[in-house]
Amino acid sequence: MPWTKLQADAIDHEDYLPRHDGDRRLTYREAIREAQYQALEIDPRVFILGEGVDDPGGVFGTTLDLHKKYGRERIIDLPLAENGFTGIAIGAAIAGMRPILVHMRMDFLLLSMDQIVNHASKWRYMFGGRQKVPVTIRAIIGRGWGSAAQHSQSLHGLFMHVPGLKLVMPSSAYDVKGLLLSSIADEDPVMFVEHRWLFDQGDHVPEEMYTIPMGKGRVVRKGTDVTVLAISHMVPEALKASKALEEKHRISCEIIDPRTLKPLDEKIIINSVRKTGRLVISDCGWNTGGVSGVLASLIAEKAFSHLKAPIRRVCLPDTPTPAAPALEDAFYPSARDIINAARLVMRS
Amino acid sequence: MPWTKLQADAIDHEDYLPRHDGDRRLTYREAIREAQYQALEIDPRVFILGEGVDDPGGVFGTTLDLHKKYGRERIIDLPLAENGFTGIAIGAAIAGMRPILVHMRMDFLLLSMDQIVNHASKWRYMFGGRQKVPVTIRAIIGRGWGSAAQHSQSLHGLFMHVPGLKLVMPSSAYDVKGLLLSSIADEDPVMFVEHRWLFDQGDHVPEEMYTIPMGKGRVVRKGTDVTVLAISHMVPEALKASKALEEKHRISCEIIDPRTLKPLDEKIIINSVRKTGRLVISDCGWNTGGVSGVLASLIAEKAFSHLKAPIRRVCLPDTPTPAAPALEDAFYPSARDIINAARLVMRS
Amino acid sequence: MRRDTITLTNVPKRTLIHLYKLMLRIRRFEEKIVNVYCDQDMKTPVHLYIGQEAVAAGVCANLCKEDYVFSTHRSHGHYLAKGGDMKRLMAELYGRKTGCSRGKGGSMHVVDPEAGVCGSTAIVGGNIPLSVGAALSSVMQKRKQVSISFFGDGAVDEGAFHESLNFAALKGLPVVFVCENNFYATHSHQSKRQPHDHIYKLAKHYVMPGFRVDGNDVLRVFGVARQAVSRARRGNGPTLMECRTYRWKGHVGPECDIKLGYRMQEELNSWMKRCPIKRFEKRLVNEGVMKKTTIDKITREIDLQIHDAYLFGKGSPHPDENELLEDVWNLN
Amino acid sequence: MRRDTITLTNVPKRTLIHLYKLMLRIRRFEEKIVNVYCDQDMKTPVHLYIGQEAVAAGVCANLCKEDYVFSTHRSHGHYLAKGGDMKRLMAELYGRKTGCSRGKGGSMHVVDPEAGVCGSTAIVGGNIPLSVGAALSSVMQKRKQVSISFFGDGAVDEGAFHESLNFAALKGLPVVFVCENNFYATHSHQSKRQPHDHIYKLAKHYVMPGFRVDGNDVLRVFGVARQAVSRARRGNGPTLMECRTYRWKGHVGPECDIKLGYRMQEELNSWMKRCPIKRFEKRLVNEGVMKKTTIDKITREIDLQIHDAYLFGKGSPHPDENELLEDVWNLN
Ligand SMILES: Cc1ncc(C[n+]2csc(CCOP(=O)(O)OP(=O)(O)O)c2C)c(N)n1
Ligand SMILES: Cc1ncc(C[n+]2csc(CCOP(=O)(O)OP(=O)(O)O)c2C)c(N)n1
Ligand SMILES: [Mg+2]
Ligand SMILES: [Mg+2]
Repeated sequence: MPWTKLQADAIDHEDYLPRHDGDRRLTYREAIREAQYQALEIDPRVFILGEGVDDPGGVFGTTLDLHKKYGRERIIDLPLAENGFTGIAIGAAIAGMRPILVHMRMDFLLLSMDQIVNHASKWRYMFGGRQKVPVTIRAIIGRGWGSAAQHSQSLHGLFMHVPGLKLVMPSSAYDVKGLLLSSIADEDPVMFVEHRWLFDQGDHVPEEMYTIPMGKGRVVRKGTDVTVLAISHMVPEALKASKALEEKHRISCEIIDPRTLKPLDEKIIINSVRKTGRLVISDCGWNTGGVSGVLASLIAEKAFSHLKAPIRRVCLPDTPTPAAPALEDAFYPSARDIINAARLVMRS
Repeated sequence: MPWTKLQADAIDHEDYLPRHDGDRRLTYREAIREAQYQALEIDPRVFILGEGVDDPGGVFGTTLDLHKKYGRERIIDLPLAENGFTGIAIGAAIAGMRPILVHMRMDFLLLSMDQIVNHASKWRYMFGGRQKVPVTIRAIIGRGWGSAAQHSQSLHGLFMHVPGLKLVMPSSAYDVKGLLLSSIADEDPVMFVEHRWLFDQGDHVPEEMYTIPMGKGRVVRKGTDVTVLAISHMVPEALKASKALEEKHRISCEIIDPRTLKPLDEKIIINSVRKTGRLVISDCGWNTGGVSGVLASLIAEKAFSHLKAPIRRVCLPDTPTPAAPALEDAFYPSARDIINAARLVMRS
Repeated sequence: MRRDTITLTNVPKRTLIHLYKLMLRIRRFEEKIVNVYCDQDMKTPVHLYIGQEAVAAGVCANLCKEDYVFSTHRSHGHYLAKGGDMKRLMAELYGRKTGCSRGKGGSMHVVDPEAGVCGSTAIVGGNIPLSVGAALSSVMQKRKQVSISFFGDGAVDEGAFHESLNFAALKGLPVVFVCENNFYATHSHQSKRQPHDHIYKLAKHYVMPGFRVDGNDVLRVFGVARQAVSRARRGNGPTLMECRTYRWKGHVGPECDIKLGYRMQEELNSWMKRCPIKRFEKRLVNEGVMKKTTIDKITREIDLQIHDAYLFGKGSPHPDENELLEDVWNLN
Repeated sequence: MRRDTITLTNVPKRTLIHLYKLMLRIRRFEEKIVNVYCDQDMKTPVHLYIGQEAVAAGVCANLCKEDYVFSTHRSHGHYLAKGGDMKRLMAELYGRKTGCSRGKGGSMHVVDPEAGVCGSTAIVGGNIPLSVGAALSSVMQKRKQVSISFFGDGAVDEGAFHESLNFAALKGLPVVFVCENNFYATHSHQSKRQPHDHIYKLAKHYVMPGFRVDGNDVLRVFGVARQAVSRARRGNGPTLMECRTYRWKGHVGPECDIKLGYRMQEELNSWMKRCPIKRFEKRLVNEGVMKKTTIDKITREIDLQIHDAYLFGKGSPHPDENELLEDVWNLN
C-alpha cells in the first residue's frame, strides 16, 4: 500500500513547532490541489468526484485541470444528486477505492446526510469492523457577498455529533496539504472542511508528500495569559487579535489550532488552559450546538479547577446568514471580537 | 384563529408545581393522540401526514384510527420519500396549513435534512419575516430489541445547532399533550421528539385543550445537593435515581426537565445550579456534540462561579448503536449511571 | 391535448401586449443590473434570466394573483412575471431595509406574498416539493389556486424532483412543473449529467401529461401553460412542461462567459438569433398587433419604472445592525 | 433481449438443483427463525423473506463470489443466496460475538466480505447508490465484477433510486437493479404510494433495459438475471428488473399478519398457491430432474446445516462489554 510509509512518518508536532520557513511557498488552494495531484499519482484507487470538478474554474482552483492529466474517468463531474452520489462514493470506497468527494458549498451536503451519517459513518461499526469506508469528503465553507442563508453555512458543528466520522479543519497551507493526504490515506470517512477565505493564504509547503497525524493540534503562538482556541479561518483572525492584544493591551495569547476536531487533541488544549487559566474559543460556525460548545464543555469537565474565569466564545450568532452587507458585517466575527473576548476573560 | 386564546392561557409553571392529581389518567401515547384529535377538531388547517399514519398500528397507537374520524384526506399515508414529503409539508405550511409530519423513527429524518435545515428553518428569516412555516415534525426515538445503528438514533442533538427551528422533548403525558398543542399552534417549525419508552407512562391529563409555553422548564423534583438536568426518557430515570440517592446515599437531587430545548429556559437551570452548586446532565443522545454539551457549556459560562464541582454527563457513548443485547446493555445509560454521576459530583 | 390552438390571431391583443411587456420588463430590469453591477454596491450573486424570459412570461400570464409560484436561484424573471413589486426587488438586490426580503435574502431569496411569489430557494430542486405542498394546501382548503415550480434541467437530476412528481400524480394535485431546460447546470451540459434528452417524457411514467415546448416562443409557452393551468384548476392534476431555452449570460454574474470554454460562441449566437423578445416583437409588428412606436413607448415606460426602482433601491437605508437577530422565529 | 430462452430442458441439471437448494435453504432457515423466535433470545427485528426466495436464488445463481451484493432490512435471503456463511448469520441474529457482524449488526445488518455480501442497510433505498458505487469501482479497477442491489417496491418511492438509475445509465455501469415488488411497503400498498404499477418501465426513460418478471418463477428470474448480469459483465451497462412476488409473513416478525386487515387472506392464499419452491419442485419432479427421495435428502441435509448453525449461534458467547467501543474507527 502506497500510504503505509507516509502515515508512519506522519509529522508529529510535539508542542510548539516554529513555522517552516523553507522557500517553497504555496497558497492554501494550491496546496489542496497538490495533495490531490500527488495522491492521484501514487495510488490508482484515488479519484475525485463532485459537481464541476472538471470545470474551467476547477472548484476555486483546487481541482484545476486535474482532468487534463488524469482524465475524466478519474476526475468525475456529477449530476446534481447529492444524496445519490454520496452513496456512490461510499459504495466505491466499500469496494476498495479511495474517493475524494468535493462539495463546492457545504450547504448542499445536507442532502447527503443520510448517506454520510447512516451509511459512511456506521458501515464499519455495524459490520463489526469487517468493512471500511475510506472516503474523503471535501466541504468548502465561506462567507460574504450576500451569499445568504443557503450558500454560506459552516455546518461542521453537526458532524461533531456523528460517531464514526472524522472531522478535519486545517487553517494553513502547510496543514491542508498534510492533512488532506492523511485523510485520503485514512481508512475511515473524513469530513474535510476548507474555508474559502484561507484559499489565498500562503505558507511554506514542501514539495514531497507528507502526512500529519489525526488528533494532533498545533500551538500556533505561545503565550501566557489567555488561551485562544481557534478553528479554521478564525486562526488567522486570532493571530491578528493576538498582535493587537500584545501591543495595545499587554495581554499574551496562546493560540491553539486543534486542526482535527474528531479525533481531538484534548491534551494540547488542557495543557494550555492549565497554564493560562483563561480560555476564548473561536469558531466560524454557529454558537449553539456546535464545535465551540463541545470544546467549552470539555474544558469545563476536564480542566475545571484550572479555569480562573468563565470561558468566552466568539462564534456566529444563532441566526441564518443574512444577505445584506450591513447585516453580514454584524453577523461575522473577526479579530476585533476576539480581542474583546480576551479582554473580558482577563478582567473576570 | 382558534389558537389565540389557548396560547394566551398557556400554563406557566412558575418554579415548582406539584404534579396534577386529577383522576383522569392517560398514557403518553394517548395524550399525543388526544392532542392531535383535538387540534384536527378545532382547526381545519391541521392535518397529519407520515408513513403509515393510517396504518392498523397507528404509529405506536399515536394516530390510531384518526383517519376513520377525519378521513384519509387529512390523515395522509405517504410514499417513502422523506426529503420530498418534508418539502411537501413545508410547502403546505407556507400556503397556510398546519401540518403535523410524523416520523416513526428519527433515523429516517436524515433524508429530510435539506428541507428541514435549508428550508423550514430559514424560510422566515430569509424573507425578512414575511413568510412563516408552522409545521410540527413529530420524531420518535427509542431503544432496544437490537434495533441497531439505523433504527435507534436520538438525533435531537443535531437540531440544537439549527437556528430557526424549535426543539421540544416532553417527558410526561401531561406535558406531551400541552406541548404538542403549543407546537401545532406555533408559527414556526417545531421538531417534536418523543421517546417510545415513555409511551406507556401514565399521568393526569385534563380533557380540555391546554398549551404549555415554549421555553419554560419544569422542576420535576425539589432538592438541595445536586441538580440533575434530564431530557426526555432520562427524566423518569432521574426520578428513580433520586429515590435511591435520597434513601441510600442521603443525597438530595433537584431534577429539572427543560421540556423545550429551543427555546431554552436558562433561568430555571441557572437558578437551580446556583442553589446546589453541582450539576449532572443526562440526555438520551450521544455525548459529544449534542444537547448535553450545549447545556454544560451554558452553565460553565453563565453559572461558573456557582459551580462547586465539574459537571458530569450521563449520555450515550460516542458509538453507533450496537445490535447485540449484551452491547445494548452497556450502551444505554440508566438510573444507575445517574446515581454514580451524582455521587461523583458530590465527592469532588 | 392539442397544443396548436394558440396563434397570434386567437389571443386577445391585450394578452399579446401583456406577454410582450412581461418579457421586456424582465429583460430591461436585468440589463440594468448588468450596468450597475460593476459599482460593487449590489453585493449579491445574480443569476440572470436574460434569454429565458418567454418561459416566465408565458407561464405567469395564465395565473391569478392567488396562484403560487416557487422559484430558484435564478429568481428575477419569475418574481417579476408573477407581479412581484419591482422596487422592492431592486432594493433587495442592494441589500436594503426596504427590500422584498428586508435585505435578508438577496437575489436568490425573493418573495412577494401578496403577489403569490412564495419565495425562491438556492437549493437546486428544493422548491419543487414546496410547490407540491402548496398545491396540496389548495386542495385541502378547497381553493382553486394553482401552484407552479420553475426549475432547471439541473434540478431534474435531483431525487426531490422525482419524489414530487410521484406524489403530485398520486394525489392529482393542481401543480405545474415548469422545467426550463437551458442545457447547462453551471458549466455542465445536460449530456454530462443525464443519459437522455427527453425530460418531458418522464411525465408519462407518472401518468401525467408532459410536453416539450420551444421555450423561446412565448406564445407556445403560453398555450401549453394555459392548458396545464386550466387542467390543474379543474382538478385534473399536474403537468410537466419542458421548455427548451438558453441563458445568455454566465451562470452567475453579469458577464458573458464564453471565454471559459465550456460552451461555444456559435451555440450562444444561434440562440441569441432566436431571442424570445425580438422574435415576438417582429411578429407583433409584422402582423400589425403593435406599431414600432408603441414598442418604443412601452420601452420608455418600463425603463422609467426601472429607473425609479433603481433610485428607490439604491437610495433606501441599509438595515440596522439589530435587525440581524430579528425574524429568526416568533417567541410569542 | 429474448426472455424465454431459459427452460427446464436447456439449463444444466446441476444448476436446476442448485437453484432449488438455494431457495430451500432460505426457506428452511427462516422457518427455523419462526420456530425459535418466541424463545425471546433472538433479540433483533426479523424481516422474513419467506415467499420471495425465487428472486434471491434466481439472481445470485448467476453471480461469482467476487460480485457485489448490497441488501436491505430483508437481508437473509440475499445473504444466503450469495453464499454468506450460515452459521455466522445465525449467530448474528442471536447477537453473538461470532456473528457475521460480530453482534453489532443484527438481522438488518449482515455482511460477508469474502462471499461478496457487502452489507445490508435498514434505510430503504440506501443500498442502491452503494451498489452503483461498487460498480463504478469495478470499472475503475478494470475488474469484471458485477454489482447487485436488491430493494423493494417501497424503495422505488425514494429519490435515491432515481439518482442511482440516472448515474448508472449515464456511465454505463455494471449494475443490476433488482426490485422485489411484493406490493407492500410495511402495510401500505403500492397503489397508495405510486400512481402507476409499471416500475420496470422507468428503465426506458433512463435508456436501459427493463423487465417485469414473475418473481415466483425461479427459472424466469434466473433467465432474465442471466442476461442482465452478462450484459453488465460485458460492459454494456445496467438493467432494471422488477420481480413481482409476495411476502407471506408480516412486515416484521415471525407471524402472519392477516389480522391487521391491510391485506386479504385470499390475496395471501393465491400467492401461497404459487409458492416458488413447491412450484419448482413439482416441475423438477414431473419432468424427471429430481426424484421425491432426492428432495427429502436435500431437505435433511439443509436442516442439519441449519441445526448446526442454530447450535453454533445460540451456543456462542455474547460480546464483551468492552467491544462496545471497538470498530467505531481506526485511530492507527
Ligand atoms: C442542491 C444543490 N446542488 C448544487 C448547487 C450549486 N448550483 C447552483 S445553481 C446550479 C446549477 C443549476 O442548474 P439548473 O437547475 O439547470 O438551473 P440554471 O442555473 O440552469 O437555471 C448549481 C449546480 C445548489 N445550489 N444546490
Ligand atoms: C428511509 C426509510 N424510510 C422508512 C423506513 C421504515 N421502513 C422499513 S421497511 C419499510 C418498507 C419497505 O418496503 P419495501 O421497500 O417494499 O421492502 P419490503 O419490506 O416490502 O421488502 C419501511 C417503510 C426505513 N427503514 N427507511
Ligand atoms: Mg440549466
Ligand atoms: Mg415491498
